[in-house]
Amino acid sequence: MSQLFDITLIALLIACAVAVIRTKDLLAAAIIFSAYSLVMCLIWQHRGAPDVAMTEAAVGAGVTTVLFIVTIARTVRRER
Amino acid sequence: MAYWPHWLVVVVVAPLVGAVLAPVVGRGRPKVVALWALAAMGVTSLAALNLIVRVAEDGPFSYDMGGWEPPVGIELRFDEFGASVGIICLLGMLALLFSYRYAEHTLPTERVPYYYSLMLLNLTGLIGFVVTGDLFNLFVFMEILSLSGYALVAVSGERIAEMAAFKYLVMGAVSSLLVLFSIGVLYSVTGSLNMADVAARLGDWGARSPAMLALAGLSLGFMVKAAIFPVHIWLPDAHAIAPSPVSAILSGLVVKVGVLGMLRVYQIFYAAETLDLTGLNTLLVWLGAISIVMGAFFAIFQEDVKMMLAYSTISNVGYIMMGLGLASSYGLIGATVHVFNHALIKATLFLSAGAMIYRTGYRTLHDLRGVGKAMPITTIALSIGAISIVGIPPTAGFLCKWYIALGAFQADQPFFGVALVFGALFIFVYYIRMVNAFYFQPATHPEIAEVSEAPLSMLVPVIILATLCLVMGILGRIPLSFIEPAVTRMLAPLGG
Amino acid sequence: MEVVDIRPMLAPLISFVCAGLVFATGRAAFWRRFWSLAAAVAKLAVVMSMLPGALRGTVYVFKLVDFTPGVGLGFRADALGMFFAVVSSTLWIFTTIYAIGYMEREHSRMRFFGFFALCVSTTVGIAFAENLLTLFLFYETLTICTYPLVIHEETPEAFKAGRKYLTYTLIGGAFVLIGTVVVYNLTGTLSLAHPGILTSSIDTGTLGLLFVALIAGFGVKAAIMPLHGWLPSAMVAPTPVSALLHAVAVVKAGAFGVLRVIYNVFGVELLRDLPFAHVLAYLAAFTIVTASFIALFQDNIKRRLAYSTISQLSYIVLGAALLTPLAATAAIVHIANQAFAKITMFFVAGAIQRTTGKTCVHELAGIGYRMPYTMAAFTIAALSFIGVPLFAGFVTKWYLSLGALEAGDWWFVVVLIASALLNAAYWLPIVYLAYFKAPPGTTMRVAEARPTLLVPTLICAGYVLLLGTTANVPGMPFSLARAAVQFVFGM
Amino acid sequence: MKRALVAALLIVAAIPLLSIVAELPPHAAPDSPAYTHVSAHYLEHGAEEAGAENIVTDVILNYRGFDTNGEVTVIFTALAAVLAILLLPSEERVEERPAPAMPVSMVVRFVVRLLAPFIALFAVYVIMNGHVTPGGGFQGGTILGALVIALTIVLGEDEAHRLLPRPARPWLQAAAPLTFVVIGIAGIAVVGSYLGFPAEEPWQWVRTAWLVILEIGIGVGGGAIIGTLFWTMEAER
Amino acid sequence: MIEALWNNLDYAASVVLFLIGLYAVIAKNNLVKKFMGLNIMETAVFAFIVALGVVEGGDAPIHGPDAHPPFTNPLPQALILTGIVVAVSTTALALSLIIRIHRQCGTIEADELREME
Repeated sequence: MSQLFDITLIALLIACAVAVIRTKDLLAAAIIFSAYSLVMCLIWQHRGAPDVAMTEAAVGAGVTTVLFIVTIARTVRRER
Repeated sequence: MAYWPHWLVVVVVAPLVGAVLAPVVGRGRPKVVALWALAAMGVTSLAALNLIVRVAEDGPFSYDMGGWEPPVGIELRFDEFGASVGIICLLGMLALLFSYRYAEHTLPTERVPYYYSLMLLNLTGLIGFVVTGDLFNLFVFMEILSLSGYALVAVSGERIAEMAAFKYLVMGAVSSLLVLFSIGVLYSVTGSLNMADVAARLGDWGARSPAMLALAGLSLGFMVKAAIFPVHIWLPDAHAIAPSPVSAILSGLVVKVGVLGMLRVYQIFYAAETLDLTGLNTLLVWLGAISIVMGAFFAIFQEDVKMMLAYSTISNVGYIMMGLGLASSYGLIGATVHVFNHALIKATLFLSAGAMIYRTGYRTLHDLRGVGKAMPITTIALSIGAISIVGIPPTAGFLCKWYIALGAFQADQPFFGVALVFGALFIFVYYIRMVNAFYFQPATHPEIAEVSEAPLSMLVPVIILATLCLVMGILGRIPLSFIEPAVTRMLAPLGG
Repeated sequence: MEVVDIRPMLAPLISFVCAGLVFATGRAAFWRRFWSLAAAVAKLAVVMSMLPGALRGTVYVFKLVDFTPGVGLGFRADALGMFFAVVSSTLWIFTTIYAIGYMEREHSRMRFFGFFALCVSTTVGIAFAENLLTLFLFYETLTICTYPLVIHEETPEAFKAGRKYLTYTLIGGAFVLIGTVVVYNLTGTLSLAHPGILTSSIDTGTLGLLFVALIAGFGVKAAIMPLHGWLPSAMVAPTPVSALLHAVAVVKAGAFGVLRVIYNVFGVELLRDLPFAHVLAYLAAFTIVTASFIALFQDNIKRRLAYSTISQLSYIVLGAALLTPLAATAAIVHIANQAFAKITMFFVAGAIQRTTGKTCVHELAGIGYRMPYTMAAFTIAALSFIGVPLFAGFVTKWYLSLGALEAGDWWFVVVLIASALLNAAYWLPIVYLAYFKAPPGTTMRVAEARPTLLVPTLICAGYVLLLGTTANVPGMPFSLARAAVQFVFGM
Repeated sequence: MKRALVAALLIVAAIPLLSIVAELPPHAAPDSPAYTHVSAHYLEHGAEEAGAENIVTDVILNYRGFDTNGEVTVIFTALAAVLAILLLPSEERVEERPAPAMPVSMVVRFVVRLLAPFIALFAVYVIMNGHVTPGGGFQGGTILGALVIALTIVLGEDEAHRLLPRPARPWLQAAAPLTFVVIGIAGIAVVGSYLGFPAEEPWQWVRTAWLVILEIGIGVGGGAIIGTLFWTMEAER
Repeated sequence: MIEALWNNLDYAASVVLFLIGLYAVIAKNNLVKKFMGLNIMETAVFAFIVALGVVEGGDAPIHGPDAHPPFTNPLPQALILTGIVVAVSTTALALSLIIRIHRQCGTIEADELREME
């Protein structure tokens, strides 16, 4: 059961990573990146690393995404 | 003689405090912040001096952070290679002094404190990198110096500065990740992060391939930092565009992080005796040789003075890598001494070129013709640097060439000795162009004759460095005898 | 007997300090001249003060810091080194006086005199080098210091010549460096204090490559064919520079290096068992004849002098390569003989150019009437080169022939005779033109060169005579050469 | 073309990499070197020796405190870097600001204002309790930073700038490394080594106090830096 | 090997993510995208190192009244906390550079920037 949960999360993680790269809309990519971080955060929580999970949630999903969005707002939204 | 043990902390913490307080001290007072930065480096230099004296008398020593013995806690370790802290402090002081005018005139007042802050952080990172005995701590300091390095490249605000910085950042970040990944691998097979402890436990895990992977990752990561030939592409733009005092630090010191990192990693793997390093050594020697030639080759086609100097850094790191890869005692001695001497020489070159650019506003050889008459002292310093970097005796550069060539013959690889000596000639080709332009060819811009000598805060560092280039050629034995025991210790497991 | 004494270091140091003073104060003509002359005299005095001791067999040694274990910056005035030092510091005085006159209206005189002094400093450093590394150090410095002199004119042609000069000599320097490294790696020492430091225990292939590297390295400056290409091009430099390059400093440094390699690095004993020296002798013989032959067709006086130099330098190399005491004596004394004669010729060429503006052989018709003293000096030098008895060149040829016979290679004597004939063929026409071919319809008035140009010329010519007539008088350079030979051959 | 090549190369590179990671000590095995050497010491003695029940906090602030000292320096470096690159000269700063790119709805504004004190309280809780529960200085600091960001979006920059008074700003930004240096020097004075904590019987409350001070320093510094980073990048037009 | 990989699934996943990120860094043209790739690489390395510290049935390493061993390895977690901060610092710097590049050159596509040089 736990194994299955793990595999599902990892598959989701890789899917998110591929989606981040394939999405042309940078804003969407940034949001997917945020989701990727949250999945990662779930995995870590599940692995018994709550400190890291919490940091990743705050920094990876939060601050990094905000910074990406600010950048995209200041530059261009679509990749060519 | 008893020594106050905490100098080893001071040497890292003093520039750090200087850096974080620079914005507090320097708000709206760019002159004060320069003095503040110099004072911070002064304290650091004092600490470095104490440490060097101590290591010369008693040999290597260490400091347990928080009183935790390694491998539980972090250990700072100061050995003979650590004496590079001395040159870091020296160059740091001189570059800061040189920055005084530069920052005042080129940067907006608001950004000046942050410029100094970044300089000091960079030096903090360098010093920490050199003195730490813990792999992860090494990574942390490497990040401090890398991040500040990327920013310092961009700080000039010139047109392609940001692009150069970004290129530098991406490659640097990837290489840092490789290093971190390899540290993780080493940790997984040894359970420790302390370098000495890792070395002792590396053989315990049955499979060798993880150690090999770690070695490969660390080598590749540090090669990118050292800008060895195929992964050098970030260097020329970054070093040429950066403000001259920054270029001096980047070319003289930051690039050496790759080399010193390599040296430290090698110490681990040599001591562990689990892997045969011959293959990697052969690769290093070849890459070193190719870097020498390619660096020189590209430099020949440059018109921009600082671009030339940047390419010449690639060549010179090639020397060092070759010396490392030869794995003979003379080769290693040559390599380590070249780490010191190249720092001196390249700083001389970049700072004197910077003084010329500051005064004239031109940066190509063609535009700078005839500057030798207008700025005699600066130009002489630049010529001394040029002669030195080619390795003409009796300057600092010669000794390294001599030792590395000797190391090649000692290691029974005469081809590389010959390649090295003739590679140096190749380098001479573009330096002679430079000297010709500055001294012997008629000025392109007549107004260049009106230019006055560089201001004192720029001239003093340049003079000191040029003098050292000469003095270290004659007294080169001093750093050498200093390094020798460390090299012997390092090579001891090889039976050489 | 070895004595620790600062004088071997003092000698190069004087010129070095002089260079510094010239750069510091040399905008004023007076100080420039004053320092140059004072240093020249002081240096000669220092060198000469060691001469009596050197003749008695005392060797003055002075060691500074070590570069690498056992090898450091060290100075050692043995007989061979003293010989070279005496010649170069004597000639420096004359060249300085001459240069002051010659360069009167030139640009960048401070630079000229500064680097001039540096060149002499390094030359004496080469003479007194205690080990191969110190020798290399000064050898390379000499290359760098002559560069600003070669391109002094700052014309495209001069830059081209300078580039060529650097290319040749720096590649030569690289060879020397490699050779030095190998010697150190093989033996752990680089000292030049012994008659040979290599031993036959090293395999022949390595020794052969080493010999090639070292001889090629020094041979570039000694202009052994086919490494001579830089020398004729370097003729674009001002005449005192040519004099310095061809008679005193650069080329002699190369030849001296060859002597050191043969006598102190390999040693006569070792080389006798190996075929390399013989090959070198053939190469030298080839150079002697070929360069003389090329000289025949040169119209520019200085170019003709250049090829003559190439030919004459190979006398030294040949003498060394024959490995017999008599030939060695010839090789060493030829350093002096060639130097004085060749410098005389360059002085003459320069004086003619400065006084009349003529630079080619065919323009010299009747010049003997106009500049009788100058041309007399020229004639003396020419006769010396041909090898007429009573002139310096004869001494060389005599001993060299004896040495060749001693070595059992009689046909080198043939080479020497051929060379003498060729020398006659390219020098005598000039003398003939000068004295017996007055251009029709012009009455020639005597219009000699300036005294600063003329006096050094005459003194040097006088020396040529002196060296030829009194070679065996004790206290002359010849006895020094003999002392050196005795040391080298263990006699 | 280029992309296909890169992808192919990377797939080729994946094979040796995967085969090597397969040879690493088995995942999650309790007898792996990583678990039995240094970490075993931490887990066994951490709580008594280092003073926090959360062993991760022990490692971060005590055993490997110097790493964290470096870490806070890294984020300060990022701040200095961004300011050195983006900080606008004062003469450019006075010009009138355009309206926010996205108008913020009433509801959002109200909710953020309402929640702000609670978020701040939560951040303080995370910071102060880092030594007993998951979380700690940096996590709390990030929450503070996020709060600053949210308030900036809602209130506009000028209002939000008041959160960090200008004269105090450089001090706040430097808070984290400075706290470390101060505690480090206190360690030299009291225990005799940099970042040393007193562990003997009656002084354990000092140790706890120092841990909390460090957490607060990291939290305040981290929050200030993240807020400033956002402002600086956002102000660039 | 497949079985070993299956056991070391976390490591394998990290390697795959690392390479996906590397692909973006090398092959993507948009600088922001490049940097997203770099962030993926970073998290991959972090995941790898955290995975090193996992223990069968391990709990969060917090000694409390109701906590009981085995605990997960705290050291890798501590390292990764530092690592995450380093990553966000790098990101902030890189994004500021991208903003500046956009202001100076009007584009953030690598090939267009190369043409401008």
